[in-house]
Amino acid sequence: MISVEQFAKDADQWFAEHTPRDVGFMMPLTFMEVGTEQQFEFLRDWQRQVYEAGFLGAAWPSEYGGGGLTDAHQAAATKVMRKYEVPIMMNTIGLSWAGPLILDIGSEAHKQKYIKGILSAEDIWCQGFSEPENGSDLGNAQLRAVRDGDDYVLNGSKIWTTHGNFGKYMILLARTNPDAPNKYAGLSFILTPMDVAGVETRKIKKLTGEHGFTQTFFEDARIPADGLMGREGQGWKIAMQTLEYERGARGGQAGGYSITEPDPLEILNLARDTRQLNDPVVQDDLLDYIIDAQAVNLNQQRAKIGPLMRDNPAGLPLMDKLVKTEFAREINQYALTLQGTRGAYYVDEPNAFDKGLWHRSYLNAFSATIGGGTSQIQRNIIAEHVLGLPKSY
Amino acid sequence: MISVEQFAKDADQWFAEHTPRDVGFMMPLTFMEVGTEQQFEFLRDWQRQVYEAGFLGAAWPSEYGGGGLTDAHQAAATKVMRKYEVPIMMNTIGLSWAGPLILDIGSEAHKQKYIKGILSAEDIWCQGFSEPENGSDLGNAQLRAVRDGDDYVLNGSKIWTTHGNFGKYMILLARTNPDAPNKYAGLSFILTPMDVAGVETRKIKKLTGEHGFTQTFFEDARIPADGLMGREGQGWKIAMQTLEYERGARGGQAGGYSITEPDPLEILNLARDTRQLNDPVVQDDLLDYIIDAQAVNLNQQRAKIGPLMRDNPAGLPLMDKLVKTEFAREINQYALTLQGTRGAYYVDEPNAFDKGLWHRSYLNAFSATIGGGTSQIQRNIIAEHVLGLPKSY
Amino acid sequence: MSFNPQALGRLGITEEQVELMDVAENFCRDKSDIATVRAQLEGVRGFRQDDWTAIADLGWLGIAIPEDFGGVGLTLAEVVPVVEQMGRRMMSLPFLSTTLVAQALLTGGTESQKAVYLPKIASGMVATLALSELNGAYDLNDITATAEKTSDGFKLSGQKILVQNLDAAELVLLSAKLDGKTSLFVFDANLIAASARRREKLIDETKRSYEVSLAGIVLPATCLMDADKTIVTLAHIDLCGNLLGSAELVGATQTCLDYTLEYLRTRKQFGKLIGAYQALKHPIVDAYIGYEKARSLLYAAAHSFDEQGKREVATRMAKVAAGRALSFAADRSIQFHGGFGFTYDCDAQLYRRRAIFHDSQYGDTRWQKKQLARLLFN
Amino acid sequence: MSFNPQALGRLGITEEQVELMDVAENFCRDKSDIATVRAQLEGVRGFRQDDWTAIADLGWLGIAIPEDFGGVGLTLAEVVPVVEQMGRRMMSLPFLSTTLVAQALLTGGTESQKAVYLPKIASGMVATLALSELNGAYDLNDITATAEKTSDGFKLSGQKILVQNLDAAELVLLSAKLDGKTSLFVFDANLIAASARRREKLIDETKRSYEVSLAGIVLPATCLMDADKTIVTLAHIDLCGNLLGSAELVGATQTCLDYTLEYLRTRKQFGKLIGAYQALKHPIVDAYIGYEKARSLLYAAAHSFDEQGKREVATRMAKVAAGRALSFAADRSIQFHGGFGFTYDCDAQLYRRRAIFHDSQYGDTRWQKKQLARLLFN
Repeated sequence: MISVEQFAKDADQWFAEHTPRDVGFMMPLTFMEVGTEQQFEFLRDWQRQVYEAGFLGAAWPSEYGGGGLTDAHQAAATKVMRKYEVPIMMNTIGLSWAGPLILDIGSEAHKQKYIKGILSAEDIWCQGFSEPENGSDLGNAQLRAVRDGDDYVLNGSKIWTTHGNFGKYMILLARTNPDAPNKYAGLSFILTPMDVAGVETRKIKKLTGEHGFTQTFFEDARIPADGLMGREGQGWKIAMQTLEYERGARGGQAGGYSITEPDPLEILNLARDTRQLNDPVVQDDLLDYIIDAQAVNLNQQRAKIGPLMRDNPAGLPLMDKLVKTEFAREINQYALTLQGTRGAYYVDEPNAFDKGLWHRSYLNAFSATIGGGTSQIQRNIIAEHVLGLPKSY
Repeated sequence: MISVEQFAKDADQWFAEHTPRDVGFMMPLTFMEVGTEQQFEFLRDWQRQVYEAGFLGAAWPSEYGGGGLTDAHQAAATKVMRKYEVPIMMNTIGLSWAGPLILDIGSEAHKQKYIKGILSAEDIWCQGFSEPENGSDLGNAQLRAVRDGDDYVLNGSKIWTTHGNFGKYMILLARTNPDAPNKYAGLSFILTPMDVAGVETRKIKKLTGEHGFTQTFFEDARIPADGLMGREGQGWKIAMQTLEYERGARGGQAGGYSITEPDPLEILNLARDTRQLNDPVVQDDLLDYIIDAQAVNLNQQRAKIGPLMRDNPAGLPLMDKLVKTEFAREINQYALTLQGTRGAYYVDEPNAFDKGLWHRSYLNAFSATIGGGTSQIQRNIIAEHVLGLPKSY
Repeated sequence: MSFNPQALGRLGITEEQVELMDVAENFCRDKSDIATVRAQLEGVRGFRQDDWTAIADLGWLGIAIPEDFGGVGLTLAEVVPVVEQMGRRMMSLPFLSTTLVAQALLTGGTESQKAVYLPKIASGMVATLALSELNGAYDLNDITATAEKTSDGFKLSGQKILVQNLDAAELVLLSAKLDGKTSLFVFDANLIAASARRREKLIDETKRSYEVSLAGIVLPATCLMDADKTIVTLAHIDLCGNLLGSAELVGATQTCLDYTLEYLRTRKQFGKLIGAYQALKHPIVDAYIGYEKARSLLYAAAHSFDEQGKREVATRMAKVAAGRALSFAADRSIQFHGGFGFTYDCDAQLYRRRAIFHDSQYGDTRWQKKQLARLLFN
Repeated sequence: MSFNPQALGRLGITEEQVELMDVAENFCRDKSDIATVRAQLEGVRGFRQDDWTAIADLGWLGIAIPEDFGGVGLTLAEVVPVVEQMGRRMMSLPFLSTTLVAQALLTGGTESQKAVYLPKIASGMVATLALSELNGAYDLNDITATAEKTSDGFKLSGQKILVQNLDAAELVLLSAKLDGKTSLFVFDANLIAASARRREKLIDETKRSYEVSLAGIVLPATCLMDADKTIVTLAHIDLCGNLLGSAELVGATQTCLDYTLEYLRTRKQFGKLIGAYQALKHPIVDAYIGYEKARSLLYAAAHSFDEQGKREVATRMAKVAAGRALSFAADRSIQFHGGFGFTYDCDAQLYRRRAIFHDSQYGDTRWQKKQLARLLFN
């Protein structure tokens, strides 16, 4: 087996040569922001190239299309990708959610059928967890799946379906038993083809003006029952497991990366470019962001140091989402105030600073302050689970 | 009758001569802040002088000790007092609450007995409305008054009693009928002597370190029933009436003034004195206060212009308390940050800026953000009564 | 320092203001419901010619133009309630730029320019301003475009950005350096060839603007405005822009709040109306307070606008308060609409974009405060 | 500009820190309950001699003094957890000033001064600093007190303020201009006559300070510290003061939050626990987040304190965060305690006063940010 060092070297050489630059349109920063056909085609092709060069799925079994190497190999390649800030991997739901799950608990047939298409980006996967009327609690999912012979018949709707419009398959959380003893026990997890009668997707236009999610409607949609993962009623447990793959809390992802995290302190460059960095008032404002960014960074270091975490062990982990997402919203918002008259511009305007990135990032920041439990709900959680305050009712 | 012009001229001359300067101790800015015996004695004496010179109670009937002139005369004198920033009138509860009420609805005996002592400050009045456990809703008052022959027997407790420790008489809101159809209908309004057995006052030390209120305890205290104002059960209505005198929403006050409203924008002088006014960051901060102060001022002007008040007629009046009291808290708090190392000092320290006034005003500001319905409750009121949002429960 | 808030602007209202407020309220509500607004977003022009004709017929374009020049002979104080109502309904007409050009002509136009253009504006000619440049500066004197005197006029070079509604405009007011001094020119929009124009992409999709390349444009000699009045004219444009911008912001804030309140009053989560949660309720109260403060400051600025010595302070304060009010209200509106707030269909984004746009027009909060500091602390 | 947060301070902990944290937590809790703290408020000294003796016996006064001078030989990183626990219990000992004098001697004392004073400090001598003057400046170089060389020493003139715990102190470190240059002197507190001292009234009633009139004081020649090291010594005092001040603030914030939370968990209003109201709950969450951030920044500053190039940035950031955290938490604590919050009996005021006091010590938020701007943007 090739050494990790050599593999890293090969990767470095390959990405140095092949990383695309200046593609002429705005590259999505996260897999959730792939909005146009142009972006989609480009990123799909890019993923295929990376896969064919051997730097994606390197640790996945070779019999299904993977590289047959180790996690260390893949990690080394992924690190190189970050170094070169390569475009993100298109098929993230497949690479980080569906794929690891199928390799973990799928049948031999599942593996044969799905893995290679995930890696090559031939088969795009989408995610069907949230529902329109059921808030941020996935356990409330009501989409109904009724077993009928070798099929499930689906009725209901999913929203915020990432890649719904591109997806060939969906990982679906559905209710197979409405009479289960509790809401979680009635759920099942099903690999669902999207190209069947009765499935329709409607693109959601985001407040940024771009597409990036769909709402998906199921009306008597008939799908093969062999897509069931685990057993009926295990859907909640399996959904939580996929979230762990996605968060990297559990190994098995194909590698690559799906979110470019821009350094928020790039705002200092913006302030310099806009000739505002010498303004004492701006300096005073920027220092708040710098100190806050540093605090967030240090909180993460401290969370790993036991003796410094004794008083409120759950505090730092539970505040992490709130603090980071509100920080992102605020710093991007502030960035707009540095741009003078050119703050009037938006994405795709050549006269805009940084291609309108700050405007777009500000608007997109709401996906994180709203999605996955709003900032208001996060405060409730911290109050109740860390500070012992009574529930708000 | 002397002309208003001449009266104003006389007043101007008198106050020019007699207004005390540099008394050697901190003068209370409001009648609620009279904390020390020294302050009390001084202010009581000052009020008597003003009264004897004819500039207090000028519009009250001469048969009870007033000046027998008109409201216009008194208004002219009061204006002169403001001009010379004379010390406040000590006996404010008497001058602005009890006195007007007694003249309005009291018996001849009441008038003979009380009015002159109010004007001369011989008889200090205190106010007994709030109770310890009954929040900011005066309608919940539980202090019990039971009629027994020619007496009432009082049991219970009042808190935040302004001038409780100086008071000879109290205006008391008491429950005479616990079985009334609603909580308001069971209340009565009684003029109560404080120097009877069973009445005890305990000074409350404020967070400023000063005294200024008391808690008052009534244990089988027996008082003459002829102190009842109006009839039993009219207490709520009469209490609201006294609040209207106090707010100047209804005429009849003796005049003088009881609160020195320091110009919040004196903070600009502080910034100059502390050599901070040239700091662009400080300028930027101060402008927020200046703009806010101006908005508050303009809101008040606008509230009187019908066509500019059509959309939310209750909005400006209902936000007034919240906006002003939070502004006071914030600007006084900010003032502390202008003082460098000398911000460490407090009232009575010669090295403190402005005699420690800003520190004290900041701490005292909480009386207004808490008392009379906290800022949090004010926001509920605006949300529910102006914006039509549902009740928080 | 003694500080007298009375000196910073006072409040009052004229009968004409009340009347215009009523007419404008009804007109804008009827002509510009939100569906109509959204229908214009993708269009090239961004507004309906019929609406423009209608407001010309109502006399709005001449409110602050003297009767001698075909106007109504009132002041900007009477224009403010009209713009407020337009802002309230997000009505996107080239009213601001046209009004500003009229004001600029009144202040710094030659007699002949006034006589020729003002009556036309009053009766419906669209006009626009070519002042901004790629340096992004709010300071209208901070420009590099140049005009070179030739035998029969002026040869322009350089570039302008953010020229609003140029496609609809018949008249353009432009700033350029002539012999090193900022000068103003007013001329027929046709002098800018189609090839010299590029439509720009704006954050506020109800608005339209163009980048203009000046190279090759030659203006007739009569286009030059009164050279002695350039400074005062630019200052006047700046303040008028801020005053009317504040009016548009205040109007938009009102609707943004109404829209959000409606959602908070009717949407349930966990079985309870979300407006009952103080986490949403109290910030909206704060947003509402910000709106009312901005409104008071706006009317004071309008009322004081003809009083030299008060107008600049009052106007800049109004802009600070109005910009903040809409930014905060709309930011919270997106958040409090939850998942729906993240969609394009939710109107909250329209208001948030509007607020960002106005920050770019004649100066944002920080800029206004710097000018106020100069006025009040020096 | 490329900006690497790693360069601004890193986080870590030593075994000694953990050990001291445990010992200090128990000691301070046992010795300084809130009733004990309040009992000292009116006293002249403001602390109990027994407690001072006890911490001397525990070796705390020598933690950061090398073993050669009778100390423990650790660093300020190990002093931080001790001060944090003192702050947490509002324990008012002259620990900060004594530690700062020791640090100043280590940096800028002559060999003989170190040899004489450091062992005494390590074993319990109270020391204090006479640096501040009536100009209120945070800049320790901005002074006007003077020392004039005489045949056998230095004759002082001028005035110092905010000399903490002078009544208890045996040793004083003073700054004065000598031949126009700031110089430092260290001397026996007895040289300041009783008549030259005036007790000052402080906002933080757990603290004690004095105004000192220098006229007539003559110091022996041996009192002058190393003249070449004045600048670096003052800078060291400044940063040590900010580091330990931050520790005191962070500790106090923890208790302020605990105290407030206890009330929110148990007090009912309108039949409901007030902690269930989001209007109180969410600001307290924000206060808690501010506390945890300040704590992380504090430990990073402690950990980086011996790394030149990181320590100043890390320390000033910690002070900004710590000052804000306690100011906000205590301000809200007063408010959320309602009527009781307005009384002296409610502890919230103790914490609010503490925060105000610390702003006056070695620079408040705005001052620290100005220094950070100098360090990071120039």
